[in-house]
Amino acid sequence: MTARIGVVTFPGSLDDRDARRAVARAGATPVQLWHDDASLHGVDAVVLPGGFSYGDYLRCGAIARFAPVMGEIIGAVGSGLPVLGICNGFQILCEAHLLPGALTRNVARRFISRDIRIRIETVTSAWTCGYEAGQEITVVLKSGEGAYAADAATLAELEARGQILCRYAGSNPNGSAGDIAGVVSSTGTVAGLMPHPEHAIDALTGPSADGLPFFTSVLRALAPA
Amino acid sequence: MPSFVVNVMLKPEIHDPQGDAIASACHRLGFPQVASVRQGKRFVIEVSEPASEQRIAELAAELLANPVIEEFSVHPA
Amino acid sequence: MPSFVVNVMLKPEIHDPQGDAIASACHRLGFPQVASVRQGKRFVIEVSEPASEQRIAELAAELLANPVIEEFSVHPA
Amino acid sequence: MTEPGGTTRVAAPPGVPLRQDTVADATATPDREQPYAALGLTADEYARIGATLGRRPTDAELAIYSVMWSEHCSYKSSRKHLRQFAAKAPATDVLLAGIGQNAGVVDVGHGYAVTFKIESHNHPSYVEPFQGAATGVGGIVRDILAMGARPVAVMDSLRFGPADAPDTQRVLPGVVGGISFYGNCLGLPNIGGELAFDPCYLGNPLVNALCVGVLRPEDLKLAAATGPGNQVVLLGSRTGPDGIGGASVLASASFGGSGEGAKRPSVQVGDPFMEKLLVECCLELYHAGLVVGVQDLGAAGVACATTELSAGGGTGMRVALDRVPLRDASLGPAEILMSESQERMMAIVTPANVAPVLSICAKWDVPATVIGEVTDSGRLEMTWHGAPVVDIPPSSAANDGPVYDRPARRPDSQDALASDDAGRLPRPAGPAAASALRADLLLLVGSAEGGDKAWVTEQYDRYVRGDTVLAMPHDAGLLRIDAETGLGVALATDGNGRYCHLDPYAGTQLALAEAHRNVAASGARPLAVTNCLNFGSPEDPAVMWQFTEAVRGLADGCQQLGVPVTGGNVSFYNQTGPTAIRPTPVVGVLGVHDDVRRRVPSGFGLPDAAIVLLGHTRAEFGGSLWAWLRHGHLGGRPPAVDLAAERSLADVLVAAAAEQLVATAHDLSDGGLAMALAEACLTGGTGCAVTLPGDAATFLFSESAARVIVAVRPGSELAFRQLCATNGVPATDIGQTGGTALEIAGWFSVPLAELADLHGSALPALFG
Ligand SMILES: Nc1ncnc2c1ncn2[C@@H]1O[C@H](COP(=O)(O)OP(=O)(O)O)[C@@H](O)[C@H]1O
Ligand SMILES: [Mg+2]
Repeated sequence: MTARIGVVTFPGSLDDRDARRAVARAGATPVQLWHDDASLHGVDAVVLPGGFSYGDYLRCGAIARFAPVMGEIIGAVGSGLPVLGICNGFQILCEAHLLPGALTRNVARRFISRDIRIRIETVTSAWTCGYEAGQEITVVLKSGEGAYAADAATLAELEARGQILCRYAGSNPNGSAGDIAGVVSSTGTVAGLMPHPEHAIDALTGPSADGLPFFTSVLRALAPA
Repeated sequence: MPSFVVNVMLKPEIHDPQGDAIASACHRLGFPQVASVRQGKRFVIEVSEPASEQRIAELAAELLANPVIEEFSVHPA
Repeated sequence: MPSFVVNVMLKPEIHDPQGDAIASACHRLGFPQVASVRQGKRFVIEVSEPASEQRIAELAAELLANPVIEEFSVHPA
Repeated sequence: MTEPGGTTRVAAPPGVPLRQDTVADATATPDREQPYAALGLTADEYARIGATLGRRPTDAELAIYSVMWSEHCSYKSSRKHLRQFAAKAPATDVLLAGIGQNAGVVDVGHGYAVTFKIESHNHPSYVEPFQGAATGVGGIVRDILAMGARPVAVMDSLRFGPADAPDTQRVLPGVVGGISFYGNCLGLPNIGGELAFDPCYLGNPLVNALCVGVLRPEDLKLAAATGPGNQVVLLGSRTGPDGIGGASVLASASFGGSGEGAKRPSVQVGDPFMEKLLVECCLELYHAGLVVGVQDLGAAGVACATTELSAGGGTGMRVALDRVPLRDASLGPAEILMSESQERMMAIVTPANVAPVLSICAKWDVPATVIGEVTDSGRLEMTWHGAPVVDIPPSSAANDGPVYDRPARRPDSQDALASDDAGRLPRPAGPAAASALRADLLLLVGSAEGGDKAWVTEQYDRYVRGDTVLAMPHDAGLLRIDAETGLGVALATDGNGRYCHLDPYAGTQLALAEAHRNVAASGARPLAVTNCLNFGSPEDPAVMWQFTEAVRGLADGCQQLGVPVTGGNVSFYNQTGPTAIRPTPVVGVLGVHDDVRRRVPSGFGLPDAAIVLLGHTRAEFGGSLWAWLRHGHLGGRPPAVDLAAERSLADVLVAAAAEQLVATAHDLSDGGLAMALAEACLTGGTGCAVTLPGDAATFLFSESAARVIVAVRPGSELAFRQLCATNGVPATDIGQTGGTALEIAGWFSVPLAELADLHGSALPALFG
């Protein structure tokens, strides 16, 4: 049986469709999860997609964090549920304190939509085990509040524990601390990043197909050893 | 209706590009005495029944401010 | 260093969808007594030499607030 | 206090609605003075309303007529001329809905239809750039939604004053920020547009937004309230005092100007989050088959939606205005009717379907309220707390507005302008020619007009929805519609105020031709046209002449190219004091791509591909970017229009894409071959070596129309040459792709790094 991967739709989610397409392209079954539903419908992993949940009013991800489905996700993370937050999903994970740090306004104070290179730093996580350490990939960054911020102690700890998922290669597009583009929990299961691997699964409609291994990695991680 | 003000500011150690940009704009506009600008948020909250400042502070801590990067204060309006 | 606070709020007749969305979030979070929320901006401005409130108000009018939709107030911090 | 008409009004305590001017009052006080002039109606128009009703209008009725008969809603100065679009439209069987609907709809095959339209939001974007532009996007998206379609992409065509003018520093970042905020938050990819600068737009920027949507032909919705007994449901945001300056005139005139609640903002604040919910909610309602008719609430809000729906259905409607959910309880009926609050739609629903409709709306957190019902009375009747305040035949407001035949006169100054031939401008010659030509190229490439638009376009999400095949900086935006077959649509918008200034007829055709060419360059077959006509005051005969010439040019051009105009928008009164903007019709062309996997990008990618220049190059500098930037000159004639040549060129491009003969195609427009080569090199990251086949300045900077450069796939040269010959399209080999420089053999060479630096820093240097 193929893995079932849930993709949550919050009011204002935008890249949920693309995330489902990426899940299907990776060979798994995408399952639509609704923000208001306090059930995960037995999915094996969850993707929190990009977009502007609740309009990104107040702070990006601040209101979505309290959605009923988030309560379920927070509970299941404790028992090892792999969760990937992309862009707005990453912001939600930080707001929910499932990942350390916060995402703040881009230094240039503008929304930035650009094809960029990132370097995969950790290949032991559930979402990046299909990459090679140090591999550089081309993906899309599109966000207004994508600058990763955390206090010095947290940054040092992330570094020491190998929790930096990926970094911007080349110039830092948004002022993120330590060029950090994504981080992962100490368990290696909950990951978040600002760039969009789901937009990079087909060179026809994205800058590359380099993002697909995010979605195949989790299948490998889920497969019984 | 009674109301409260909640002020939310970025913690001093968090970079505020918006504030910096405003400070430089001040200089260009002929206000050289501006040394720094920090931009935060101000919420004016009307409550339909009497609510304690304590309760509003709970709301601020839970929703209106992100403790990782922000600090807040509550005042009756 | 002396500093000033400039509060900028949308004029009362201007629609504040963000404030409305926050108010509904408050209700869902168990704060039903919240009747309305208006979100504005708060600037904290440090000045390196004494500046008059009047001068800061000029700055606010020119740079910090958009008079078409916003109003502001200035206070010493 | 006693009003002029004799009705007594008392200041009402809070919560109790003010007594309003009712139909009975209007009958009883026929002579009460009404502020029709302040509402923009002429004495004749006011008299006409009286004649239609057989009495004076109530305040609420006056509100309806004043907005419905405004230039914006009634097209009273343009309607007579716009008829040419239908009259001259080429025979076509793909048009499912045309002019007069919210947006045109074309059948693109494989069971899909596409709807698209461009609209202006110029004035609001000057007053409050961010919100003005944001709500401009919101408005055009609802037009597309109202056709029953899912909006799938937006584009924006922008014009500002000089790039270095202080006010442009205020307006441009605000406008771009507003479009970015609204479009991105709504989840619609931005797939292209325009950015131009000219002193004429300093006090009057142009912000035109385009939206395209996709639907199944059988899901097409029309704005018609049919079926007496059906319910009228208002969806979306609550109604507030937005954009009702006119209504407050009414309120203060009839209520003695009570200070309370008199503040009526003319600026509307956009709520893209609500719009996103409204879009998803409406699409779910459509798919569930729960909606009989639907209309967006645009400029004239409830007044427009109710009159157009009931007129469109040939029915009547009864509406309880006091049921409209309000954000500000002090609003009266006239204000509710005129409010331009954003993010609202009106749906007609059978009584049995009201409950399911409300539950879908609840799922999406979209407020929904039944405010009335369809009747067979042929009257639009509205009440306010039970008292009749409106009773009119709906089509008298929606369709039978005044139509003017405004005087039009070609200004004498056109002669002097035409004789100021750009051919006389000094062109680089002599020993320093090589360095002068190089300098001129760099001037164009590094200017705000010719520079990289990334500062703007990087603020727009082009990837969302995962179907964007081409977007900025390619010639056309290209969207995949059907993943299985590869069916897609391409879109481009173009306009050129300089050409239109010299000759509005030819200039409009050149805009059409350029958009047509851009679409064909991607490999798509041009199919249909939308347009936004930005002009000064129609009361100025010189402006009216420009307008009539432009409309005639577009109608004739579309006829010759075989593409119908499916809809559009007219924006008059774009002027600062007595000075009108240059006539600026913006033309959007939509094409169908049979297989987006065979798309043709505009950048050089493959090395060692032959570069072929298609079309004839003549010494045509009138209105050119080179004449403007190098000499500050605008005079003479714009480039010659040859629509037959454009058509053949498009045939070649579409066939070449289908047969995969070319790797690159880029149209020649502003800045001629010089700009086109520079852009193709920079977009694809590959250099080129070119030999000019004649006079260097002419080949580099002339803007002769009907030209494109292509890079032919190695091995396909013969087949491509054959294709051009068959279609009678002149094809000149001019060089090869490859290397890391733009080299013009015998003249100069520019390293791509230098070119990229100049091109890329033009806008950041100005806007940070
Ligand atoms: N305001 C804008 N919004 C979106 N895209 C834009 C805008 N302005 C320019 N573009 C895009 O930038 C690219 C270059 O524009 P332009 O030089 O005007 O192209 P062309 O000369 O082929 O018409 C095109 O892809 C165009 O769609
Ligand atoms: Mg073009």
